[in-house]
Amino acid sequence: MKRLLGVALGVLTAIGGFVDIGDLVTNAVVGSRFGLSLVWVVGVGVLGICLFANMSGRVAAASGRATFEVIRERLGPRAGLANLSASFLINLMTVTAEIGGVALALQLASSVHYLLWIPVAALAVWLVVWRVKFSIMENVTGLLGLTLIVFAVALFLLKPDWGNLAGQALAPAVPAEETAPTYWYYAIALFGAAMTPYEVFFFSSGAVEEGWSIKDLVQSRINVLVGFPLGGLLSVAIAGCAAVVLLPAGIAVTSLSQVILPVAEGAGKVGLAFVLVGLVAATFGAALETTLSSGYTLAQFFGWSWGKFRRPAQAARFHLAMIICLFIGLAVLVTGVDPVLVTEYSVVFSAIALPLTYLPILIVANDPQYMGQHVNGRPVNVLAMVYLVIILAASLAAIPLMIVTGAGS
Amino acid sequence: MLRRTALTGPATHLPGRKRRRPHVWAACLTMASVLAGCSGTGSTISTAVEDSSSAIATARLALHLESSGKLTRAATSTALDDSLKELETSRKTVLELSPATEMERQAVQEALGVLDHCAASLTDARDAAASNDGGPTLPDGERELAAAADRLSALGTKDGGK
Amino acid sequence: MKRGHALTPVPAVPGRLLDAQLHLLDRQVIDNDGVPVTTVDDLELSGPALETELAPGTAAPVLTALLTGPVLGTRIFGGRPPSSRLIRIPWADVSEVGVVLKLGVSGEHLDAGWVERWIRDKIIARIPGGRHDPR
Amino acid sequence: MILGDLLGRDVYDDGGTRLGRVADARFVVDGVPRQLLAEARLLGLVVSPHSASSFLGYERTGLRQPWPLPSLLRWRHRGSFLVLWEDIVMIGAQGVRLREGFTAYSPALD
Repeated sequence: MKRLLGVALGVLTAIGGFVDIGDLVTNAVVGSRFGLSLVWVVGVGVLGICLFANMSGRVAAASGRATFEVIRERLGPRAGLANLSASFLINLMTVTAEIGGVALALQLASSVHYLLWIPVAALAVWLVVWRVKFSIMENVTGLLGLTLIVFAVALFLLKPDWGNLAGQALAPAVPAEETAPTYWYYAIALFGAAMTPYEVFFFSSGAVEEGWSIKDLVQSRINVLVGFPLGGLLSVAIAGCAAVVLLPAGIAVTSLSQVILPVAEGAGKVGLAFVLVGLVAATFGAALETTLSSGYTLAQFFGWSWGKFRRPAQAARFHLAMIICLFIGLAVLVTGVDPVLVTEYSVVFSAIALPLTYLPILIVANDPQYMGQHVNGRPVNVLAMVYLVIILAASLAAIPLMIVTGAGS
Repeated sequence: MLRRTALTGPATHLPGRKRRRPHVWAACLTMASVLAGCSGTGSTISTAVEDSSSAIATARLALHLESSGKLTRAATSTALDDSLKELETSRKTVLELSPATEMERQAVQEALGVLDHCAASLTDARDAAASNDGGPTLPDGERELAAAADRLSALGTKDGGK
Repeated sequence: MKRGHALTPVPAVPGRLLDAQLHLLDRQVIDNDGVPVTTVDDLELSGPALETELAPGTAAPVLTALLTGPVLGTRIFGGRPPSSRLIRIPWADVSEVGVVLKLGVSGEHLDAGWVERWIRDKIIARIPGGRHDPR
Repeated sequence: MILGDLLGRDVYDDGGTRLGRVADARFVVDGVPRQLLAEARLLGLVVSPHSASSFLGYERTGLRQPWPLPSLLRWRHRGSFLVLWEDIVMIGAQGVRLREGFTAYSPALD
């Protein structure tokens, strides 16, 4: 019974933890402009993140090594540093976007301007990172993030023309008002939002934090294989809500306040309350994950002592690095830069950096020196190679598409 | 109310500049529009009109939800603030244009007129949402926004015809 | 020499073989309590003398220390730090070479840990809760 | 000396023909026993004619997965070989010079 509860908790946390500001914004933007014609990308992205998160979890459980240690060791210092710079900067952008997202969500709930909420949000993130136990942090934000299910509920209450929605999803076509490059630019953004590298850094480091062994792999596999696809469905519901309410009204999403309007329309003030709790929890949870990830990547590259399971004094550089990251994010946000804009860029840059993260994991997951008998099976390898090709294509196409489309306008 | 004349100095020429994008892209877009051989005035205006329509539509939806009791005041006022911000951004891109021909000058003037009207309606709508007594009521705000939306769509059609 | 597979295998040697790039460089180093100390940024050898002809039968150089610190920068960007700036962990302190390198000593007194200790004592430990055990 | 100085250096035979670059150094743990591990003695150098980067070590192990990476990387390191310490005459600024009649061994580890 206790075991079952553990499994359920893990799955629920994975669902609630899946959606972050990147998924929220990108899915709403895409839904409001392309309807459900890009839903297939969410599917591709979710399968990919399942594959590689599961692999990195297995590497962490079998060898006790987290992803960035593996990256440094396999790529060597030079390519490793290039990778670190890219991953770290994108991660910093994501930290900034998530903290901005928390503040925007709090503004929606309170009508106090988001710039005033930013220091509060950053301080709260730091306090949790500094003080709260890893598993509590994970479970609380994950469970509260589950309230985002209200997007799915609202979609049902809106009583959309399901046949039309299914048609958009199953026979994707570029809408008349949009161009093909824009369509593909947003396809890459959605892919980047679903497969953000920080999720893998966080997942594998979390496995080390919680001291996973091979025995725990079954649990982790269920979390990933059930939780992430359901989290992906949540993303689709966000896009669906935007497609049903905002697209016909001619509203192209550019701010978080637009994302919640369909929920209010479908589920009223109660729905609104749920969605606001969900927004705060999801962005706050992701702010924690990205802040920790920036500490993880630096510490693992340079071999510092790291982990929330240690006292802060026993992982001094790790904690100092995170404090500095939060300050940088804070400094960027107080300039008044639009957090939604930062988010839109961060997901595309994530897509660009994807190959750097996933290639070393794949290589090490095949190395018996690390994995013993738990090396990848052949089907996993075939699928992973297919994904590497997709990831590489998306990564190479991202910058040209960004220039051609003027970042998706 | 919002009819202040911003930006007195010579405005920067940003042909083809569209929705909410850092200046980095301006250079790329300048090049792209030069390559495409178009002036950019027309496309800037039509983008500004599109973005403003989206902002006005957002405000209408928010007011509608508020008056049917589905949206809290905090959420409504945030949505209206965001819409106003987007509208002002679009208006600024048009203000920053330096039209070369008489026809372009007219187009810019006309667009600015409509956008100013939109900003005024949106400001009224925001006041309506914020005030409890005396001021404009929610239906007033909705009516004004509807009028603004009509003018925008008329401009959009005309603009698209050019 | 032309074809890889035609080469003779190395004559058997009794000890364990370690390839520097493959088994040592860039691996995590942990101390006897399992606390990460650093990564292996480079290795130091006892010889040989440079630019000197080695007479047949010259004893092979041995690994004297794992290196860390500024040597990582020079390994990435080129150049070489002066010998005095190398931070060494003597090979004699290494107890096990696996996916990580384990030391047989505590990291607390190693030169490699001075930055960590400085940041801990001057900054982190002074913030309230810095020594709080999260578990 | 520092190993980083040795890696990537050009390798010549006794006639001055360039054979490649030092891709790795192989040690054997069979020296004087100490408290913890025995001393690690330099057994030889892995020389690669095409690329000095020891990329992921595929050239020296029997690993075949995930296709096609190992094959690609092996191809990049085709022709690499191991020379023993005894066959090295001099290590200098110009590079590593090998003894006349040196033996090129297989770099395979297993």
